[in-house]
Amino acid sequence: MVALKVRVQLEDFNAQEEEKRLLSDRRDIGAIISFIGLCRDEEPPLSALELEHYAGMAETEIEAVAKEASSRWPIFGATIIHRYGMIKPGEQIVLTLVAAAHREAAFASAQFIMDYLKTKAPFWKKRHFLDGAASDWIAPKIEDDLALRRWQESKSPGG
Amino acid sequence: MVALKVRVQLEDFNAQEEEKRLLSDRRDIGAIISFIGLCRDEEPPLSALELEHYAGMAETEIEAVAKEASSRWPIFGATIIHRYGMIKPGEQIVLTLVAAAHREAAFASAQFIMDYLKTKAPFWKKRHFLDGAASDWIAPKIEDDLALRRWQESKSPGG
Amino acid sequence: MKAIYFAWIRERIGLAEEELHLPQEVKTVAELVDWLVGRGEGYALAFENRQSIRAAVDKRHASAHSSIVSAREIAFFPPMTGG
Amino acid sequence: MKAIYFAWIRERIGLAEEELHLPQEVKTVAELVDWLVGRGEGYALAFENRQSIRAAVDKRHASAHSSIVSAREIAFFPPMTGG
Repeated sequence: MVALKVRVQLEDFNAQEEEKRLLSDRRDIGAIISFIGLCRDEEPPLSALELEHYAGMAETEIEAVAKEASSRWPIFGATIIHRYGMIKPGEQIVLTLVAAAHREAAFASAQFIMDYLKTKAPFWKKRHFLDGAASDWIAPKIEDDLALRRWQESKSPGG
Repeated sequence: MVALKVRVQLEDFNAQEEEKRLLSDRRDIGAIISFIGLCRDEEPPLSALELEHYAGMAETEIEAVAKEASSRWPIFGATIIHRYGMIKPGEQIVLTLVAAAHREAAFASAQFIMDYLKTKAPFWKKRHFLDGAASDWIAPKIEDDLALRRWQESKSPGG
Repeated sequence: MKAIYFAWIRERIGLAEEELHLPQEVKTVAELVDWLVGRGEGYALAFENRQSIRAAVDKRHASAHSSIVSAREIAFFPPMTGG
Repeated sequence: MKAIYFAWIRERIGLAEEELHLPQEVKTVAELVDWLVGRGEGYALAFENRQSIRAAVDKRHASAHSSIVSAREIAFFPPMTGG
């Protein structure tokens, strides 16, 4: 059974605790990947990144992505936590943990999950600046769409 | 400046502490990847995995891999720790941490480092079994060679 | 039917959500957008570039042609930037 | 010149390392293997399948044709299985 855990929350998360929970006492796990997305400071300096989300749909979409990953690669479990609200530079935004027997499946599925999150999960980021300049909504990057396309072209594991 | 840190050691490591050190107080990091390779139990059950290594050469080879990764992708830093000695099922063997502005570089370089480690770093694994059966040396997997070839064919970032 | 707006669409319309009473001929997401645009300047501004509008019907991604006939909740939002 | 052996090569030879005094005509890794094989059964067994032997000269990966003329340390080992 694949243990998929998804949380959308205001509070910060502790990656190490989540990792311990995901590992529990299993001894068949050979590879564990953790991806943490952080609020990166920019020029001009940010006071915070505001993350708006569509409650209800956000969880469902992330769960669907996790399920799809677990159907494409042999993984034991995944934990995905996405925050919303005001997040300061240096703070954590998103966590994706994947545990598998082998590193190939762990890497591919973690990357797949992040690529899909970026473009499918209903979250929007607004930048607030320290100097009081008008805050603005971040536009999606073309690279994110390209990253997604890669997975659609190659449906087989390892692609 | 790219902060590359390599350690080859008998003792266990603490991924979270290493991650804190790598992040230090930087606020330009948007993505941090952690890969942990664990001693996976098998059938028949293992008492331990024995990791032999070539002291001196192991560090140099891993440093060269880290340097190559940092020349291919825009990363801020990487920490690689590889253990040797007797390692029990469930215990940690190797840690690869990469910090970057964006997730693409973090994922690609972490995966590159692991693929190269597997086939270039002078470590050898011997399985010791609980039931007292003769211990044996693990042979390299064909997939590891294939994984390596992928990086040799595509020299450009993101390939 | 409930309509929910997110990010700069919410800001331009000036509402986070509202209850809509639609005429029977409004049957798809695209027709709903046309109808909303007729309601005022904020709506017109919010939907001025339809290429950059995404919609969800009952919390599932939808396209311009998706039916809204039996929908309870329609959401409009810009392309997502999570992760 | 120091020779170092690892993993099952070390076990078959029965030595972790040794000091070698080579005749002048032994100038490459491949020639060194030929010379070692002549030293006894353990060596012959260790090197019986040359395809699966890797070598390092002064701690750098080397090929069968690599020169060992000015080397201080040669290592022989099976394909690596780290990570």
